[in-house]
Amino acid sequence: MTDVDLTGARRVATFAPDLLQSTEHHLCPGCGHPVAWRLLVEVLAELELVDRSIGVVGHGCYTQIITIADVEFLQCLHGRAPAVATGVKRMLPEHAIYTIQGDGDMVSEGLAEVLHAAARGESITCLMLNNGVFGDTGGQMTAATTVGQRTKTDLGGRTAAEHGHPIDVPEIVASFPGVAYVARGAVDKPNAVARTRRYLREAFASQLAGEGFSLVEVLTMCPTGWAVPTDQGAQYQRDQMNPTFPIGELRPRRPSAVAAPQDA
Amino acid sequence: MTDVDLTGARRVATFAPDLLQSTEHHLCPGCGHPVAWRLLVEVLAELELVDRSIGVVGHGCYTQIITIADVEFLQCLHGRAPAVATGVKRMLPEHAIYTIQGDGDMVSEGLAEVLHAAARGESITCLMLNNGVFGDTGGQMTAATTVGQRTKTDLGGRTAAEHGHPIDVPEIVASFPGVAYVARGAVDKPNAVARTRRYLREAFASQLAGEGFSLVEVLTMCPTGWAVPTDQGAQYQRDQMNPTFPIGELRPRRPSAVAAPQDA
Amino acid sequence: MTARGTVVMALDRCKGCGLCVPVCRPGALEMTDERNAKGYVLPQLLDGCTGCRACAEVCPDFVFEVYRFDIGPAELTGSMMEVVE
Amino acid sequence: MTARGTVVMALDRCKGCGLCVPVCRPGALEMTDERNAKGYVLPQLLDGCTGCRACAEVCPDFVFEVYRFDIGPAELTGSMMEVVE
Amino acid sequence: MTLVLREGYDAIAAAAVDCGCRFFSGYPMLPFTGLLDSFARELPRTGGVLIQADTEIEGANMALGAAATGARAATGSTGQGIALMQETIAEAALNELPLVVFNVARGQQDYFQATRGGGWGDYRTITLAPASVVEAAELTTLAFELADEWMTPVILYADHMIGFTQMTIEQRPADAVKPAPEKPWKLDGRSGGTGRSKVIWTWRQGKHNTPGPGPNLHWQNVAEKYELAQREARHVARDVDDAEVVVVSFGTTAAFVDYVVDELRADGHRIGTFRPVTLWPFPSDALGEIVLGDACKVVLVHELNAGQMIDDVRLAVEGAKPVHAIGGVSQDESGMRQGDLLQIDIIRTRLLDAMTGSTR
Amino acid sequence: MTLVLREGYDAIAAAAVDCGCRFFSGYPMLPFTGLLDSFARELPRTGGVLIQADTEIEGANMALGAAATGARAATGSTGQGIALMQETIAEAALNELPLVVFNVARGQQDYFQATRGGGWGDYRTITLAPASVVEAAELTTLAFELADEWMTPVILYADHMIGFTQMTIEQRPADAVKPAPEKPWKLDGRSGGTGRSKVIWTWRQGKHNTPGPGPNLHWQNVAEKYELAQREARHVARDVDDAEVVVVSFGTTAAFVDYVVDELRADGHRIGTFRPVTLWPFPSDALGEIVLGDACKVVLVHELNAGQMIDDVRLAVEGAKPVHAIGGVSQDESGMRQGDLLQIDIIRTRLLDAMTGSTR
Amino acid sequence: MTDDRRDVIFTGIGGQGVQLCSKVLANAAVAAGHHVMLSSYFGGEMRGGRTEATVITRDQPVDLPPIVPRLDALIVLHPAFLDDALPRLVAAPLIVADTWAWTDPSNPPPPARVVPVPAREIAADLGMPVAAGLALVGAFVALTGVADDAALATATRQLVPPHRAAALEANLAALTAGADAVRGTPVGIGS
Amino acid sequence: MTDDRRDVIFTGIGGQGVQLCSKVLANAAVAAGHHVMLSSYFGGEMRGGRTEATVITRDQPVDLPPIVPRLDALIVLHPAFLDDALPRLVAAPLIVADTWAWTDPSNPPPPARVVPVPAREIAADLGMPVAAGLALVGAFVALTGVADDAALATATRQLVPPHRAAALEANLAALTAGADAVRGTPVGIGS
Ligand SMILES: Cc1ncc(C[n+]2csc(CCOP(=O)(O)OP(=O)(O)O)c2C)c(N)n1
Ligand SMILES: Cc1ncc(C[n+]2csc(CCOP(=O)(O)OP(=O)(O)O)c2C)c(N)n1
Ligand code: SF4
Ligand code: SF4
Ligand code: SF4
Ligand code: SF4
Ligand code: SF4
Ligand code: SF4
Ligand SMILES: [Mg+2]
Ligand SMILES: [Mg+2]
Repeated sequence: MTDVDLTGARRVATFAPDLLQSTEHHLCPGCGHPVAWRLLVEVLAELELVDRSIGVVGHGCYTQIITIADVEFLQCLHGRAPAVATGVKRMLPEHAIYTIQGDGDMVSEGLAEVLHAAARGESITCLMLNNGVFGDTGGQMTAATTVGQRTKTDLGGRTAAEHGHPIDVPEIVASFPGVAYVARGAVDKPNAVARTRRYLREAFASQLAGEGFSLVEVLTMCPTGWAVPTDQGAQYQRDQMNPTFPIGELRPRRPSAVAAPQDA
Repeated sequence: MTDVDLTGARRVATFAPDLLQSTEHHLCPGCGHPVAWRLLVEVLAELELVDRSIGVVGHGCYTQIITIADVEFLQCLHGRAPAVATGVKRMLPEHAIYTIQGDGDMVSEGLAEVLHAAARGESITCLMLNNGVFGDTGGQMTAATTVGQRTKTDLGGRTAAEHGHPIDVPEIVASFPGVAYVARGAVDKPNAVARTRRYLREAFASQLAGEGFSLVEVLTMCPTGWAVPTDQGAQYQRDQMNPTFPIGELRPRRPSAVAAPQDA
Repeated sequence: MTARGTVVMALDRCKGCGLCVPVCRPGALEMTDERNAKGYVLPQLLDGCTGCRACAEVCPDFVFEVYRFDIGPAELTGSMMEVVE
Repeated sequence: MTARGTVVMALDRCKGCGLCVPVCRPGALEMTDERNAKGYVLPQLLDGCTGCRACAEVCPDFVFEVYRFDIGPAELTGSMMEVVE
Repeated sequence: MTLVLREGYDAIAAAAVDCGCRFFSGYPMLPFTGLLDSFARELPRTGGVLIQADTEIEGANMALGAAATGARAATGSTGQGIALMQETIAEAALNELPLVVFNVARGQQDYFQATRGGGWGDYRTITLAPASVVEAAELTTLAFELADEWMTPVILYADHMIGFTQMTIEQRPADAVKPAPEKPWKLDGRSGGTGRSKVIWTWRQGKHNTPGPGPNLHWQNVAEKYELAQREARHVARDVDDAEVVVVSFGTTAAFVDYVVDELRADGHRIGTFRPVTLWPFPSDALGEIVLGDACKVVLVHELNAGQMIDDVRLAVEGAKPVHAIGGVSQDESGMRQGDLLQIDIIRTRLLDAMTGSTR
Repeated sequence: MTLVLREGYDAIAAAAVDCGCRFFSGYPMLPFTGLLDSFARELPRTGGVLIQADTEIEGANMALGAAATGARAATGSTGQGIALMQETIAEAALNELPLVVFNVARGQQDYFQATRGGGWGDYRTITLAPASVVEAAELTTLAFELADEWMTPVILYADHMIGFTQMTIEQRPADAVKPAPEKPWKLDGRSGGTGRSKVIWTWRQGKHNTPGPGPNLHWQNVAEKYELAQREARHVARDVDDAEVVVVSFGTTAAFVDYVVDELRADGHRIGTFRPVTLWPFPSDALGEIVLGDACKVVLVHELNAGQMIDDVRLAVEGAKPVHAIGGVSQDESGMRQGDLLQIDIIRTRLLDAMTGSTR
Repeated sequence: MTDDRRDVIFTGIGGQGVQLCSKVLANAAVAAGHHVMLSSYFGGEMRGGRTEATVITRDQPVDLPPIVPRLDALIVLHPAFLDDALPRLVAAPLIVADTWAWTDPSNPPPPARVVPVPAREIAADLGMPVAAGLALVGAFVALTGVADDAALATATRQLVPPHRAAALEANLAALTAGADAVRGTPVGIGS
Repeated sequence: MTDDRRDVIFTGIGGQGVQLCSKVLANAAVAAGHHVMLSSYFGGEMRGGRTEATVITRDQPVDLPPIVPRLDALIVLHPAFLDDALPRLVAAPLIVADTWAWTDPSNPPPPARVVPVPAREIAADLGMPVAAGLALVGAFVALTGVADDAALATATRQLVPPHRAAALEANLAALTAGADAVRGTPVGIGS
């Protein structure tokens, strides 16, 4: 611990939220996932959901959150989290039920699950940590890898001719009528982090208000999978991913949403 | 056979295309599928693809085409036709490879398959015969049933509150960069039939020209699943389905498509 | 009235759905109480057929063969021709 | 220069990624050649910290605790506060 | 006691709801679809939830999620759809989640699928195979009870004949609906923030504060649990005490075999039948005991498949007596129903032939 | 003969491409991913196609489609991903499509999955289980040959140890690449319009002009074919002639068992080993013959699972000699690799304990 | 004394209401306190296809396979698929047949007891041709005593939706007329 | 006469190049005409974690399990995980160790033959600390004759990419220096 004089100092940021049982994790240097974890548990605490939330977690590097965050988790099969969360939510309709998935988990293996849940207008929140690679299996291309992005599959960068184009799940679901809220954030710089926190807050709020399905994508750095130095991960993401996946609210909450029934 | 005087008459329409080994089938009275079959084999004949096409066919009432149309078929697992067709196409890149699927097959069970194939820009043509029900299992709601549509699941009509909203696969894939051609036709009246024939022709032409993925949806009547009298099927479709799924080209072929490479 | 067209109907395979009737603009088709061996009620041809092929386009059971009298006797084989929209 | 803020760093868990350095607007952080027990190179705090929390917001390894001198000693507990955009 | 006439589908769904099933999800497939319809009718009376899922995999995972909250939950399909659920069924087993899976099968070819699975890891699924509508209802209740007791997926292996046949069953009393038992391990969110918050996952590595046993130990424990569950083996034996010929068959096929065997017995043949009610655990001890008796000369196996249960019969008999297959692949022309080998004349002929052969 | 050093993954992929494999599709999963990478390197040299699929189900179905055109095609995953392919593998079997499936497994718990499947209908998959890198390459070639000969899916059951180990294998000659054999049933479009156009589907109902046998007959034929395929059983027996103790194990585990048994034999113990190379068809006759010999007193089964292959051993032994399990669930702390029961000291102790027990 | 043959198979074609008839009989037997098993066979989607149903009535729980191999009674609504049904009968069955539908009195041979009922005429008189089957059910019940009139009426009321009151009345009338047509028919073997 | 102990396990920590060293040795043995088996173990993602590799050399095809239970030689790049490696050695192993890394000469006891090589110094002199392991490989090859110098050089060239020519030269030099350091070391039992 660095030694500094704290006389007269007011603490404005703790190391980590109380809801993390440990500050140690095994993710790589420069990985973007842990910041997303922090935001998630901060928002759960802020909205007083700590003892009435269940996270349904897919398979990827982010899965490690289930070993340190002090909330309940159901680790489920790769790609199936939105279906599992549906079953959980229907039995616990007053709870905040959310998924944590990666781009590989949601856009590759689990594409049907998330789209069907969104079309049903299922009252769950899906969180996608998008680094454009299967980090956990070594950094291969996923169905969300942007054209030109370096992956283990193609260190020269994805080419559309050989591998096609990425699928933009948030954009697709934002157009679904049963969907209450969709946003895309990032954790590459402080204001992106702050916006992402707000998006998560909105998403959970919309779920609690019974407005329908919500989804927040968070762009996260994977310097390992991209084969870039850790300190260039943030910039690489901005240059390579943000143009295809711009940050912002793709579907803001409707002001009337709480009042109006969603049926046609 | 009705007895008419054909002296001086010129035949302008045969009973059925030569490519049908039989004009008998077991589909219900008023079913829309057989007309789509006819259009398909007409276009295959017209484009001289009869001996270099393979149809990969899903599970639904339309599957019966494999027993009467005189072209090669691979009947595959429910929902998986776009993946199977991908394997076929990669081994026979000069052939016309297409799928025949229903809305249940493509939008319910096979949603991931068709979207992943479209995103890859796979050079295949997917044909979806959309009647908004699982005809073959008795007329239940699918992921493409329009709100208000009668199905066995809910004879009062689908409600968004209980079942959510239909997924518009053609609209989704029309926005994918690797996609060459997307259109939606119908068979409820002669000019819809004629347009659908043109759409099929365009789709196959785009595949042969190597422009990318193509998809043609055809709205077909299922009076049995909808529990409407057969002679009201066409009108029911126009009133109930067309507003949600309007007929037309969702993604016309790009004039430059043949020349320009699709890579970024 | 001189017939401009006519149809040959393979009514043994008709399933009585009635889809052909409303698409016939001149109203040359109507359903009857007659039934075929399968028990389906059948359409019948009235006067006024123009040989427009609309019935053949929509019939799910391949019941119609369509003829025109207005043009020479050249025979069309294979695929059905396009309806001009 | 009077310090407006400072940070306490749990450098034992730092992984040397360097993400904290460019987000520190006053340039109060820089990487060094020092390594921790795990073998990772470490950042160090220079003068000029404003207590803006940017480093804490982006650090994936929960290394930073941030303090400000400019306001009273009220302690913030629990969740981190929002950075004003 | 009031009798009511019920279709098998309805009888199963009613029994499930009566014993506290609150969630059902499935995807249409014949002949399973009938059960989906019945659950849709039955669940609302206790406020339960029915979801017509968009795929079998989603349906199974929804039910798994519901089960994780402690609710009695079920899914189902026919064998082919259940093939798609193998990963999920294994997940439920290794997560020790009670999940009831209904296979309304197209025949008897799913024996291996049910008893050996195609999932991953060392797991088993208790499998109950009713021979009639009445028994299907009883075993449905048992399925939920065993699932909870052993914290495991349980398969109820029925077929279209059970689904479509109507039989009189006892009208359930007004207070039939029993709440599912309390489950301390269930997720309800409430452990969040306590420092000992729950996590369910197949690797059981626990959390920083509360480390779990890890995969090796956990999976060993699960395997041992299934060893213990062997005691749940159930069977029905008819007329075996003096039987020279013991015929083994399961499910509805056994009802046909019993019919023929009753006739043969009436004709003076010393023949009896053995029907496993649990396909897993297979009632090996019970069968072994019968077969080891002096009376038994030969064991015949009638199953409508290429020879699947016969492995378990042979494993039980251990070479003590000859074991012969008299069944085989038998499907009707639609591919959806059992075929000729259910005809009693054929069964009779095959039994007589095998008996002659064996006593030669 | 030139020797080259090759990692197992590369050796398998090279052997596959050499014998004409032109298509591979798979979805990343450890430790299968290494094989996907190797195929990506090897396939281009013959113009073959590699698709990194977006799901296991898509990967398997792509390979099935490629196989239907007559091309040698393969897919793969680890056991859990292969659970997702069960429906597809059954489809390939019932469609008689040659499809090679590589299971780079996390251990030995996929024996039931490989030999009994979790698909639908009566089908089998020939399953080859190599014990070394060199054998993995040889069996890869055999897998494609058997798939074509028997028109069936064939599983090659390998593991991470085979994948990651490098061994010297013979450099293949320049003309190693063999074209796949001609397949008259393959789809190539050309029968279209002939009035006898081809159609492939599991129900085999044919077309109006060319009716097929229908599901019952077709599935009976398939079942009979698998009966015939029993003759493909292969095994390796070591020092069994005078062995009082015969140890049965498969895959890489067998290499460890052999090592210990060699030591014990050097110490004077009359012990030998039996390794099924084909898990299905299990070499029952060969094992039965050895076990029926006078020398054999006891059969020990070492497998790293809760007891799966032991069923096949018991079915082969038919109670003639006692059969004991000495293996068990054994996983490392990551859950991804085999655990302690590969340690030779443990194997030695278990063997000696079991031998003492059995000769008491 | 009533006829004790009551393991009955209905044979007819699609559209004749075989399913309703078998349900009425089955539910009436239940209302009369019996254990019952009802199995149906629909011959597919085609109008006019083979349709069958079997109703088993017992005083003990039914212990039979779902497709009952041997039956001792037959109700004939239409002769088209008689050849499928006849082989399933025991040697001395009770056969209740619409008079027009029973054209070959030599098949099956005695000791079968064949009771023709002018069901078509009864139904035509009631202005409801589709009720012919119920006239046969009424006759069968009267012959066998498998249920009483009250149970029959209750079952019919349950199965015919209240909004089809007119149909209900005709159905009830058909049952009664069928019963009346056979009252007094001697019990026993032979037609 | 060369030492015939050649079933060797490398032990070291992440970052020392254990994998490269084992590959150089294995490929050199192949180039020298031997049958070889090479297995590696990486201790996870952490820098400084346990890293091991085993190289088996035979004149016949190797018939051993992939994790070779008993080895008769050890190359020590770092002592951190020595306790994992030592139990796998036979009673009389050959041990080639970086001098600094071999601090407890009493373990294992004789008849082990321990050959210390000043590999760290050799590598430092070459300006390439990471080449220390290759000095040990050079020494091991010189002691055992499992490959000749040419084979060693060929293998190294194959494994070090051409665009890293500078590294290549240092690596080759380290191999030679390591060999030189042990030439003349007597063969046999005892350290
Ligand atoms: C059915 C199945 N297939 C494959 C895997 C292997 N697998 C583990 S994590 C993972 C993907 C990780 O990608 P992503 O979700 O993007 O997470 P990241 O590691 O990039 O954070 C895969 C493919 C699996 N666990 N299950
Ligand atoms: C894996 C699987 N699940 C379910 C089924 C049952 N099934 C057969 S056809 C069908 C759907 C038919 O719907 P659609 O594709 O819309 O075709 P339609 O019959 O409406 O023309 C289903 C669910 C199946 N064959 N396979
Ligand atoms: S591989 Fe990528 S996603 Fe996984 S921990 Fe490392 S940086 Fe993070
Ligand atoms: S059920 Fe519907 S889709 Fe199927 S044949 Fe009948 S009308 Fe056509
Ligand atoms: S559309 Fe065809 S099937 Fe329908 S009524 Fe007319 S002729 Fe008959
Ligand atoms: S051809 Fe045209 S005008 Fe003639 S009957 Fe048909 S629809 Fe009518
Ligand atoms: S961001 Fe955190 S982990 Fe990275 S260098 Fe800075 S303090 Fe260390
Ligand atoms: S709090 Fe702000 S100013 Fe202080 S070190 Fe962190 S980023 Fe720099
Ligand atoms: Mg990712
Ligand atoms: Mg449909």
